[in-house]
Amino acid sequence: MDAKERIARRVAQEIHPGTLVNLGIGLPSLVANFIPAEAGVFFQAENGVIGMGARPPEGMEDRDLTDAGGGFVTAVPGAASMDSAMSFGLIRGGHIDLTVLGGLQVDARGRLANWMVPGALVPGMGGAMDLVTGAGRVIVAMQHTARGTAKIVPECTLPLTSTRRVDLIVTELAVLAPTDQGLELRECMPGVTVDQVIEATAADLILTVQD
Amino acid sequence: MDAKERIARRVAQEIHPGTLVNLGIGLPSLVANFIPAEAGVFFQAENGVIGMGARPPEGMEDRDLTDAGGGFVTAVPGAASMDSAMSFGLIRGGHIDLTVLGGLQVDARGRLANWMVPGALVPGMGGAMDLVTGAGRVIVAMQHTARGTAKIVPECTLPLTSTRRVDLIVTELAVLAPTDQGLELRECMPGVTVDQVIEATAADLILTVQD
Amino acid sequence: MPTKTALKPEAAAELVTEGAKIMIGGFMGVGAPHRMIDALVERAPGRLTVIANDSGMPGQGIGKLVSAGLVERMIVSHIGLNPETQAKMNAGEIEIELVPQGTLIERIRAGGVGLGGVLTPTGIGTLVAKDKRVIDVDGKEFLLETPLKADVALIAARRADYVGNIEYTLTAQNFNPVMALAAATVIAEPDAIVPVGVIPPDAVRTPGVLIDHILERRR
Amino acid sequence: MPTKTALKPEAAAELVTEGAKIMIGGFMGVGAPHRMIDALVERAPGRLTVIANDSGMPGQGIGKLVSAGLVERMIVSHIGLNPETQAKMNAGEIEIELVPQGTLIERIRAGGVGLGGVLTPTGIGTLVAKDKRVIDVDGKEFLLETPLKADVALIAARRADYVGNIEYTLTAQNFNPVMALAAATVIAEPDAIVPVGVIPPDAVRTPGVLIDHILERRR
Repeated sequence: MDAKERIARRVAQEIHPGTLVNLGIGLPSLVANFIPAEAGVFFQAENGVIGMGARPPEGMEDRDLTDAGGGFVTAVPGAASMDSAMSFGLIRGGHIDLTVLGGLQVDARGRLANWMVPGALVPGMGGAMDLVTGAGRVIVAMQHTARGTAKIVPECTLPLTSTRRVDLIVTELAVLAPTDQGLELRECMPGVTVDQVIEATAADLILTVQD
Repeated sequence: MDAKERIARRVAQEIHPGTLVNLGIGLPSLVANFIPAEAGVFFQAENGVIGMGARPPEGMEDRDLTDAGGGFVTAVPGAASMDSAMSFGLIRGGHIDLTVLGGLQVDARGRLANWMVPGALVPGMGGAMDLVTGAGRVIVAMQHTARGTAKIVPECTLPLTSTRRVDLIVTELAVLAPTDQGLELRECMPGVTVDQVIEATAADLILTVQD
Repeated sequence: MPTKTALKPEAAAELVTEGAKIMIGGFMGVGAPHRMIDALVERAPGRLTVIANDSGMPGQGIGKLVSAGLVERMIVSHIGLNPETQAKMNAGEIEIELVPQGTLIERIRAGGVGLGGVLTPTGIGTLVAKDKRVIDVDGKEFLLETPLKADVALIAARRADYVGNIEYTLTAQNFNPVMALAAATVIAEPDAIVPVGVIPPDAVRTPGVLIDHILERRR
Repeated sequence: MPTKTALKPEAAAELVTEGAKIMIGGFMGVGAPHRMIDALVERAPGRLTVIANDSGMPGQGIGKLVSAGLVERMIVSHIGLNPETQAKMNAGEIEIELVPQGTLIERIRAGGVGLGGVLTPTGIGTLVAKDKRVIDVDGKEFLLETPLKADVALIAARRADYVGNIEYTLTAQNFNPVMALAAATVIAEPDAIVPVGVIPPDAVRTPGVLIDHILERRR
């Protein structure tokens, strides 16, 4: 199992049956693969659909039905389509139970940065700022480090996506939860030691697990 | 022809073919009777329909299709229904060409009061404040006096509906237009003299017509 | 998405407690949840705050709640067709906040879509502006109008499917779709309940996620 | 309501003049007015300000306008899929205003429905808050976001009828219905044009009054 699949599988465990979930593009979108259909989870894509399903059979793609990454999707029974005003109304209004987003950095206060590296890469925030602001629960799904550099830092050096504290951080090494007291190390992934997590993390950790 | 019909007929002349018009309840709603179908005028009712038509045949009324006064109406070919957010979005956003409203008072600056008589009658403003604020053109259709008391006054004593200057006032005696200089008497109705209009009006008039 | 619970009107009425703030869809009774209103009159929770377009007519729609003495406060755009509301207001029995209709629907929408308010030109220079902040944008003045939310919204619809997707019709839409966004608990009263898939995605005006309960079919 | 004029793409492109501010519907090219975009590239009016969700991809959607050097300024939520936009931004050839997607659609809506702005929690405490007014409502801070309007809106749709009533489908709706409210001239590019009455009142998402021209059927 590669790092991304490990992360996606762990995030999937956080998703409760019958909830409405928005998955960011890239790594977070893999999470859908590990949610059983019978869980009755509905996926929202911010480009305007609730009840997004898997990729359609070859030759049956509809150019007017894609996910927020532009990939062809299907609509499950009970799906609803809407314009962007309604879609973001649902997001900002607190009607989405959970969002899973990628991250460039998360800091000790649980603040996410994921839309811009000044001077280098400026993709833009798309819907991420609204999602972090409005979703019931925010999970960051990302690799623990980037080319050896820690992404979990004392204070974000990259521009923030929101000042809201995210609820959980899931990486291939660990599960961490920002709290009032600081960043708690809640779980080490199988085969990972506490020291390995500490080593790969630039922020201080509160240890609630032991090897 | 009674006073109301006279007013409605005169207002109808102000309505251009192919425009979108909102008629207030009561006297203004009579205006529709004098617009030929071939003019291609669409009527909007703020409770959520564009393309409102006449009363349906007896026994064919739909309880889910009424005008803003609660009366049964029909929908003409090309009609569209919408919720109140869209309906008032169209109104406030300047997408309605013309509204015709009743009035309790209009003053020399062309300001309308039509929603409240403190201590006596407080029906509420309903959609009137948005209509006066947002419609392309506002025509007040009302009787010139109420039980002998002038309704066209130097300054409204009743609470204003809006500070916007209305575009035209049509009564059974005259057609008046508020301007930067004051209230212009544009027309006397057939058989009415300038002196009769002056007599029935409490505000000063600028005479642009003569007997 | 889970199938909703179909509630009997009396069970649905239990969800509206004494002193609750409730939104009720409809425009002079058109597109109003009439069975829910009757059940509320029956159950009779008092001191309600009602947010709605209007106060109905005596013996009709929201007017029934007024007549039953259940309403302490109303936020509405119009009470002209219900002399009883006027009388109770004059007697100090009901507090009425009159809001321009376009402002009312935007305030409910703001509450539902997580906005802190909207700036509207409607009401500038009138009694409606009293005690409100006036904000200048590019040299033009606007009133700052704040969000409205409710404990329970009672909405009427043409059809609902089992997961709560809702379809409205003609002028029975009015305040219903927006109110469905703005309350902690939303109860839909559809004319018909249909299987999932009968209402196609493009016809859904209120997605099921917004609906908590559906009133059982009329017996 | 008068029947609209069906315009050839080249005639429609004439309505977009040098330096115009235009809105273009679509989300990464889905639900975008592709024929209009091609006609614009052909006619090549320069110094455009483009308001859209994103800047497309190279050789696709709005990306074609970027490649053709027609765009001076963009107000968008995302440019990540178009490296050419990034390069032109870094070279100072295009000015980019990045707006959170939910804020962008609310700003366009505000422009279209006559609001002076909206208060949103999105962006508080971030770079997005720079130079913006922060307004406190009930102890919570919000950014005051101001309306966007355009000279021309180019919208894509599934079907239009002769009077301009519009129906969209699935995720091809996105920004189109709201942009149809917010421009002086609105040109719709439907997949199909149908007689009046074929789109029933409840299926209309953009009433014809908002549409000025319809692109003629694809030949």
